[in-house]
Amino acid sequence: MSVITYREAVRQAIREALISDDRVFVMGEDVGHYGGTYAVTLGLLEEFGPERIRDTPLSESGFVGAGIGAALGGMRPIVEVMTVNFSLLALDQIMNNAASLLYMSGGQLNVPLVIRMATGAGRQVAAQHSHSLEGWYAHIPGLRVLAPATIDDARRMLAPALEDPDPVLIFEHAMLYGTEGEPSQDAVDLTSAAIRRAGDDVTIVAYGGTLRTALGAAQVLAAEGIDAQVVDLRILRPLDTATIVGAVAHTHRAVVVDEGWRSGSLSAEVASRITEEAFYDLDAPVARVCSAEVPMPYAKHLEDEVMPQVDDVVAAVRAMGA
Amino acid sequence: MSVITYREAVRQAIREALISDDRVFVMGEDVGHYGGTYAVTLGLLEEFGPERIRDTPLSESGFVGAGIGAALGGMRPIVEVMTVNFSLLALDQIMNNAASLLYMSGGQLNVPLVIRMATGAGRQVAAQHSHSLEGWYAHIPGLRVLAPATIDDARRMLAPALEDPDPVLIFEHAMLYGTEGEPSQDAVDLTSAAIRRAGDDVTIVAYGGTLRTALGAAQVLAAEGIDAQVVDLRILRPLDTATIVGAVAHTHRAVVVDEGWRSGSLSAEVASRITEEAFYDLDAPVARVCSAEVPMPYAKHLEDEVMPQVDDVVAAVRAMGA
Amino acid sequence: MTGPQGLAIDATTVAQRDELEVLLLREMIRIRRFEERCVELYSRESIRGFLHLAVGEEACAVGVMQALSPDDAIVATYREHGHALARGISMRATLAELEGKVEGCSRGRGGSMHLFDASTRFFGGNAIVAGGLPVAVGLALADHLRGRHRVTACFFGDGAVAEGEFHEAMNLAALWHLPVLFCCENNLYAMGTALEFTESETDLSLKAASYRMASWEVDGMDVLAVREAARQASDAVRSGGGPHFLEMRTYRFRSHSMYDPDRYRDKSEIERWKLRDPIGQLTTQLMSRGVLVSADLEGIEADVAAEIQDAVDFAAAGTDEPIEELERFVTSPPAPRDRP
Amino acid sequence: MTGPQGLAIDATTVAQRDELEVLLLREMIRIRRFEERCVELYSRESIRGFLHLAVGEEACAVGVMQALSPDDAIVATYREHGHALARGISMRATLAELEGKVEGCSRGRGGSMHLFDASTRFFGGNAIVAGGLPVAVGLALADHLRGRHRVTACFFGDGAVAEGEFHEAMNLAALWHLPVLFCCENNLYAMGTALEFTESETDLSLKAASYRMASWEVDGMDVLAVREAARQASDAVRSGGGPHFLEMRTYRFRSHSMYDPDRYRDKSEIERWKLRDPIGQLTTQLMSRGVLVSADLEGIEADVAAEIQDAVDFAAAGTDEPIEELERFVTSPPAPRDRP
Ligand SMILES: Cc1ncc(C[n+]2csc(CCOP(=O)(O)OP(=O)(O)O)c2C)c(N)n1
Ligand SMILES: Cc1ncc(C[n+]2csc(CCOP(=O)(O)OP(=O)(O)O)c2C)c(N)n1
Ligand SMILES: [Mg+2]
Ligand SMILES: [Mg+2]
Repeated sequence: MSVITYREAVRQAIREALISDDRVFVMGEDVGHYGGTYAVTLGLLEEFGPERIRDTPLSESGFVGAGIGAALGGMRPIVEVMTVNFSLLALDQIMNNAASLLYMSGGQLNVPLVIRMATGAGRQVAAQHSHSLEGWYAHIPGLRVLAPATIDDARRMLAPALEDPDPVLIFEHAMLYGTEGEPSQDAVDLTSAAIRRAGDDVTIVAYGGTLRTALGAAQVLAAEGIDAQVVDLRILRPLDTATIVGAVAHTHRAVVVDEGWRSGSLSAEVASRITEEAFYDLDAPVARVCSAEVPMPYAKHLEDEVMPQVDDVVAAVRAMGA
Repeated sequence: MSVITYREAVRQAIREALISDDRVFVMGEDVGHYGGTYAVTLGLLEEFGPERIRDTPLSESGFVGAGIGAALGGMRPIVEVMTVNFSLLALDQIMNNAASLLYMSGGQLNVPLVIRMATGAGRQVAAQHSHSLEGWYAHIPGLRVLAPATIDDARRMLAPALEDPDPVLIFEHAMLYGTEGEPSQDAVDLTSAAIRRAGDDVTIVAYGGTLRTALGAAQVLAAEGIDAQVVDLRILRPLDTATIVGAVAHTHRAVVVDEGWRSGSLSAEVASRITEEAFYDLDAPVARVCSAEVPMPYAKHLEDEVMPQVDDVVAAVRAMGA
Repeated sequence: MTGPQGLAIDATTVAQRDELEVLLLREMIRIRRFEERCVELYSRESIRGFLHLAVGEEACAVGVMQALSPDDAIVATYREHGHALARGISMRATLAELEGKVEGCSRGRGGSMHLFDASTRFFGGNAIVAGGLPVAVGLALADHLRGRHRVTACFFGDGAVAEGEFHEAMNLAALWHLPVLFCCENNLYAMGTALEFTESETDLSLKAASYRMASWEVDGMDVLAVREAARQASDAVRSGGGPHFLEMRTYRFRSHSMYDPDRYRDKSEIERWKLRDPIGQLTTQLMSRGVLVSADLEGIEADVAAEIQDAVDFAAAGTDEPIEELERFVTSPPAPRDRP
Repeated sequence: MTGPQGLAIDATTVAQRDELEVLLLREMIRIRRFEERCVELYSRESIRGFLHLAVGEEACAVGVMQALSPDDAIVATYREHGHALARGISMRATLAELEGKVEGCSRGRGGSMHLFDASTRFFGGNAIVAGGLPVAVGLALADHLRGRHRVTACFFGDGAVAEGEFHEAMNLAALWHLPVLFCCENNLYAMGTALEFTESETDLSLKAASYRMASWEVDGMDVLAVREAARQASDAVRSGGGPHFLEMRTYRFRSHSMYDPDRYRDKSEIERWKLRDPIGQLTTQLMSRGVLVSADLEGIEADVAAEIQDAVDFAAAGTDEPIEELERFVTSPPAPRDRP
């Protein structure tokens, strides 16, 4: 298999799903005629037609709710919410219907829905278009929340997500679409965190858009003789606590890197779990490198300052005396 | 001053604001003719008329956004979102406009808006009506988030909230409206956590609806010879880390009680801050007592099981060997 | 012609029509008496949480349900006991649910606002005003995509019309020509807020027009009129006519919920509407036509009372869900590949 | 009669009318040339992020702004350079903002999608489709409550009409009889999705009717028509006539944003609309009437070019906000009582 982009990996996964299961369809703003805001669905309208590649009006609550209903009606919808920023408008549907129907109905009503969204900052699109809210979604019981950070995950997570009888949210970091790699043919699971780099001195926990940052930091640290282990959460809900804690038990130090605003970000949950389960293994408190707590400014130098950078992670590791 | 209910305390505060500042008005579903879902605004329509006690249609996004606009236009709106459950429909307005306008405009546009909402479970109103999402709001830069747990705070927090040039959210736990007490005449600040009970052995951190639980646990523990200190967060954003950490530095042990679903709840942030700043003071990892991670079931025994109870807090304290 | 669960009756002869009318009356009485009993059970604290009664509005639930077929889907509101019973969820399962028992139609997890029943395609019970509308659109979309000729009937109140979701759902259904029957129960109030304080245009069927959706108004206190309108509308929907909007003009005789002191309307207004009680009206009519005599009515009441008592006993004997099952159904059991 | 910042011109004599038309033309040219320069600056990476141009739609911004008075408020979208310039935000402050400089109208924090200016009551610049509409309702509510006779003009696109927030805002404004002028820039596309794929009823002014709101359609390529419609509508709004809805039928000649490959429409469609270029049309008219000669036009172009060059130089010389100020204005400085 040859090198493809993350964007192409997602597209291949969608295409494969459309071919192999006629209950699958794609619905969202500009997925059809426009070809997808991030060009993920480019060409699919021509191949599968407007019933299966369904352009929607600007009605986030409406079409996400319609995805829920279609799932109840036996379909396997892939709903694209253009970006996580707009998903706020559909949050009621996601929390109060998608995530709750199975439980509220006493096990009668499954909602086999997949919702994909782009997330994250880095393109100077300012305060209303730069949110990283996947941590919020990871708070909601009833959802499975995925954050593919690699070409492999981008290519392979969709199939099991569609097999899941319950709602699955997939967050694709907007900065990753252009990244390239060679996908393997292996199926992936939707349960476990992955050790992306082995190391003995410190564990850097990251996911989605921050995995690159973590790996970059590990490289810098290696030059300084610090051997960092990098854990990619992959699944934000349910968290694979065992892998995370196991990793930290090995290195005795941990840094969590999260693009969310620090206070109340997913990093707090990860840090808390590590502390709860590996307190006596820790040589230092778990450190967190997160986004600054400001609405994202437009100016490039400020945006860079807000987001977690390689240097910030390196500094955090150094500060903990690894 | 005589004994009043929490409900009356809020009503007095609103009435006082309406009398003392003609820019203040109240807007929300059923605040007028119905008298308020929780009877908080009962009688105000008769006293102040329909322009200042404004019944709105069921349009959460619309009237919260209108509150933002009215604040920009020089008013001091008190918007009541009937319960936090329905605030999901207005979340985009709260995050992307109310919380962001001052920053995005480079300091030009203040949004002096107060939004009140009832929050919490305990009345068997099931999955869609039992959310505790104030922790989510505490994640948003640009907001001040209050959780009055006492009659005093219910009575006194509104005035400084209305003086704040920025948006303030006030979460009133639905189970508190009927509680009684004698308010003092003292002004309160909107910056500091409060030590509600002194104690040397363990710090129990709580807020809003869980303060009672924490105090109840302290009483049980006292009978066992364990002297618990109880901290009431009062302000969920910005968190008063100094008071919290100071308290824990004194007792060396901490339990955080939070009615939110455990994963990603505010308790994780509080626990992380304690651990980050008082790691070497801690004799045990910070414990968390939160709601079970399920959509709230209707049946009473299950609802009780989901929510943090006195016994759960006591057990958590015992388990940490205080 | 079928019984209470039975649907899609075609009454062509006079006898059939009489039989149908008696059936409709019986169904309305079932709901009315059931809800009256609920009030009692609420004051005895067997039922808790929010309890929204539809006393006075029974013609809407019964009229629409009796126009649908078993294949059709229902999406209802938090004021849905009547919809549930009229659709054929047993009184036992409904009451057990209101009492939080495992034998309830939602295992006791939902309570009054969240009745569900997959077997009758009853998709709730939604406590977020207007929250069910997009879901109904999706159910209809699934039918459309699979080429199934079924109707999704979606209930909501006049208050829901102010929510953005109503607008989004109406537009999607009309734009995609989906088989949804929008059933607006206009009882003139959203909690304590009268329609004139919530809509600049109080003629709700005009809303549908702005989506190019066919719309009908019907006297919601006349069960025959409702059934007939719903039958024609659902036939049109089922045969590919696109979504239809049915505005049923009705009224609730009791307060919004058990918490509501009902301060916002005149008692005289309630009394005026009670003269149009759908049960009273139909009873009078049937008796004056000689279709029904007192003894028949007593028979119906006795049947209903027995059914209710049976349900009350059933619910009382029901079981609490074991606490160990608290986390069951948050998600489905892991698929084989995820099992350890 | 006043200049670019000037507003509320009443052209009663022929000479005044000619002068007005030249002013409108000049304003449109300012916007057009400014945006053309922005494309260049974007490709040189002086401007980044999303950049949405309104080339072809200048008559809407200019026509409406020239009908408003300085007291009125504006709420715009992410495609708002034209609105900002026509409202009187200086080209310097606008361009500096697009280049992320402290001298920008939002200190460089907002960029293209978030232009703000309190002094001209320009309340953004909102990148959430339909997100500005409820805010506009609130601004008008404040005026209503204070007894001020001002208009809040709220711009949005055809795509916004499908959002629930549009519906909620329309209803609130109409229900409460608030002084909002809803300005719909119907350019037939929401990104790549044509209006026929987003609305079951594509005649958008009918939407307003369903709220009992007065509505007007106007040729959005004719700046005089827009200005006249906006003048009448805003006069009506200001004098207590309640909200009005103005649908401006327009077209964007360029792609949705700099990222858009513009695959979803025929080039011939674009060409057809270009024949109705608001600048071209008015120029031809004024020249054929002899109001304008080539030299005048060259004069205007030269003035505009000079203004743009000045703005470019100003922005280039602008400063980056110091990183130490990153957290400034997240909230206001603490009130005295909260200071330590
Ligand atoms: C989104 C939302 N906002 C507010 C509420 C609280 N609430 C419950 S019912 C109701 C009134 C609904 O009125 P209507 O739609 O006319 O239905 P009715 O109760 O009259 O049957 C309100 C405000 C809610 N459940 N959901
Ligand atoms: C709530 C929301 N959903 C989606 C988007 C992405 N988006 C930005 S502009 C746009 C199209 C808007 O079309 P229209 O309202 O017609 O305005 P136009 O761009 O044509 O001026 C979309 C889908 C957004 N910004 N906000
Ligand atoms: Mg109603
Ligand atoms: Mg458009």
